[in-house]
Amino acid sequence: MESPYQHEASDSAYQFAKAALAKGHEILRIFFYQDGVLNSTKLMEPQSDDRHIQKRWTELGTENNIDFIVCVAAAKRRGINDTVTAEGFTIGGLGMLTELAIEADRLVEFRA
Amino acid sequence: MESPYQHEASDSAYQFAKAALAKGHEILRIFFYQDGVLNSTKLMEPQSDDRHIQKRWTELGTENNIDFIVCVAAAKRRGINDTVTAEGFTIGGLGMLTELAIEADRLVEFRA
Amino acid sequence: MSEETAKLMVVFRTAPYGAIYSFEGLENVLIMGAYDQDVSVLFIDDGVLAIKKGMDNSGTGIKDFSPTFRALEAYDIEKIYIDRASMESRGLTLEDLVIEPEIIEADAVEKMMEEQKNFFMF
Amino acid sequence: MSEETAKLMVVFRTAPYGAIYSFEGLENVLIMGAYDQDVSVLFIDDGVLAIKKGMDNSGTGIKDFSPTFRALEAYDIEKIYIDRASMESRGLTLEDLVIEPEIIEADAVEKMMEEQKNFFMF
Amino acid sequence: MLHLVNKSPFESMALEDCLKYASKGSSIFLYEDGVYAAMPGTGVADRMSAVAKDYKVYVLTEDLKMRGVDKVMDGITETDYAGFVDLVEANKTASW
Amino acid sequence: MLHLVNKSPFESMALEDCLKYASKGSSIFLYEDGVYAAMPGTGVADRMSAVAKDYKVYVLTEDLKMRGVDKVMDGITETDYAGFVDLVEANKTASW
Repeated sequence: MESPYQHEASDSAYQFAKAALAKGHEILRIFFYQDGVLNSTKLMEPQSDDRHIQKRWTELGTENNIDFIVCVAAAKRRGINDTVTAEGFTIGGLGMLTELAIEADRLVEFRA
Repeated sequence: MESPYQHEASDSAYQFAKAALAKGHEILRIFFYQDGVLNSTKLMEPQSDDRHIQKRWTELGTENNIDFIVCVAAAKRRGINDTVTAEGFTIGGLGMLTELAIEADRLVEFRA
Repeated sequence: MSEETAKLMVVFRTAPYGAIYSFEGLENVLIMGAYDQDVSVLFIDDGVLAIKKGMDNSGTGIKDFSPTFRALEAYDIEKIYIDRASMESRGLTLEDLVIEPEIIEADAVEKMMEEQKNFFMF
Repeated sequence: MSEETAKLMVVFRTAPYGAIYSFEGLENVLIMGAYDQDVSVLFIDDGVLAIKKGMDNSGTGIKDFSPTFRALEAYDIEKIYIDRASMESRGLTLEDLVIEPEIIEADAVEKMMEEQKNFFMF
Repeated sequence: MLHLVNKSPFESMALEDCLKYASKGSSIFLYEDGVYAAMPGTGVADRMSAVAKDYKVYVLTEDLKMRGVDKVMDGITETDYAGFVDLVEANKTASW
Repeated sequence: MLHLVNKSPFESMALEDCLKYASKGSSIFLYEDGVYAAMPGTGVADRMSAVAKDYKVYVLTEDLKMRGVDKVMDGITETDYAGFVDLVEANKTASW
């Protein structure tokens, strides 16, 4: 997934996740990689009349028990570490994406 | 300018700036906006065999007295504030880009 | 206009919302307006889609910035242009737009760029 | 291969260096290799450019990751394919590449995707 | 198979690339800037009419509305996020 | 006028968009993924031969090398970063 605000991918993924949950589907995990790792930073301060992408994820995750994994290799390159990740986000290895691919019935990529 | 690592724009801008300085040109200012604000984070930890984009800028700026401005509106959306910006980078308003456009003889944009 | 004002231009050439470029371009125009310069705005290619009427963000939650284009006049930004072919190939006419730019032909674009002190593309 | 392995695939479809996609795609392939799954790799569109021979990063300082593709065999990743038309329209032949993928035609691509448990595009 | 296309047809080859590989009868889902391909009267409308004969073409309602596109071409089906979820449930997806 | 193009000609319309506005005799500078447009023998080579007749086309040496492209088409001039700086000094630039 891509950078929040810069690209619409974060918005599309969020709306898709909400719609899937509303239909009773279970979301195993959302994996943030490439610039998508920036979704996790609690330092984000968008304008007051704009959506707050990180908080929106944290709320969705808390209410629905979704695992948010931030790819460690991608995160390190972009200055994201556990001092800035918000509640609900865990930094994890790329292997967790492989595990997801092995386990999940369906997997959708939201690309830039 | 665009996100470091994700796009080549940061690399192109850096190599261009180095070449311009080598030819004796003066660089007034480099303005980082959109995902380009991520060039400024000192939390960046690329793999040990890869270039360190933030440190490379800081060195170039220190040696050549270049003003690096990080656009405040873009920075806030992306979780960049003065607790994470590295030495040599100053957070400033978009007005400084207008000032640059008014003053500079030449202006080049490195886009994604 | 005094001799000290610089000719500056912002060119919109990407579609809105898929990427943030046109929104940040608009922020840029508004700031330029505050500096009392000779500012032009030009819409070409997918940039013409940024000023389409009828945007409704109720299903996406993304900030709809199209109304802000209507505020450009309040900032004394009146030199607003649109490339005819870009508009037509996207099935649009002036009636479809939130503002009424002056229509220009493609061969005027480079000349307009050359006339500026500096310009930005978004 | 045991019944518990999943068929997984990574598709490279973007050019290297301009954007990081193909590099992160390669990192992904290598990780998959470590999980002992039935991994395929497919190069289509601009993705074929990622395995061009002769890359030299002395002028850019960007990490040259093309040699790592040669290591795929060491990770037991042997199902490597390339789309003929994508290769030809970029003026390339197998001799121009750092590895030797099996050439397939465009109509085999979707079928290959369907056969996977899951796949990623980079 | 479900092919997701999110790029403007005026600026990107993503949709045409996808069509090189998608077999007839497969589903194409237009979202984000990809929705402009479904707008009537554009420079790609003739091409899209032909595409809509060979493929099932869907377009995301929420992204159309966001962009002020209030009509879609004949042969293209509007679908909201709930419908998008159903399509993903029923198909493997490729993101172009 | 100097037009900078950094997108792959196989995936993006950036170069073609730029050519709609650039007057004959203007300079086109290919860098990053834009350099692939200068590679001989590709699907866009005929088009680029025609373009090189009407415009001054330059391509960045360092980005060619990074991508393993060791030959460029006739009529296109290889230029390093130092030459890129000279071109920018001599022209206003537009980034596509």
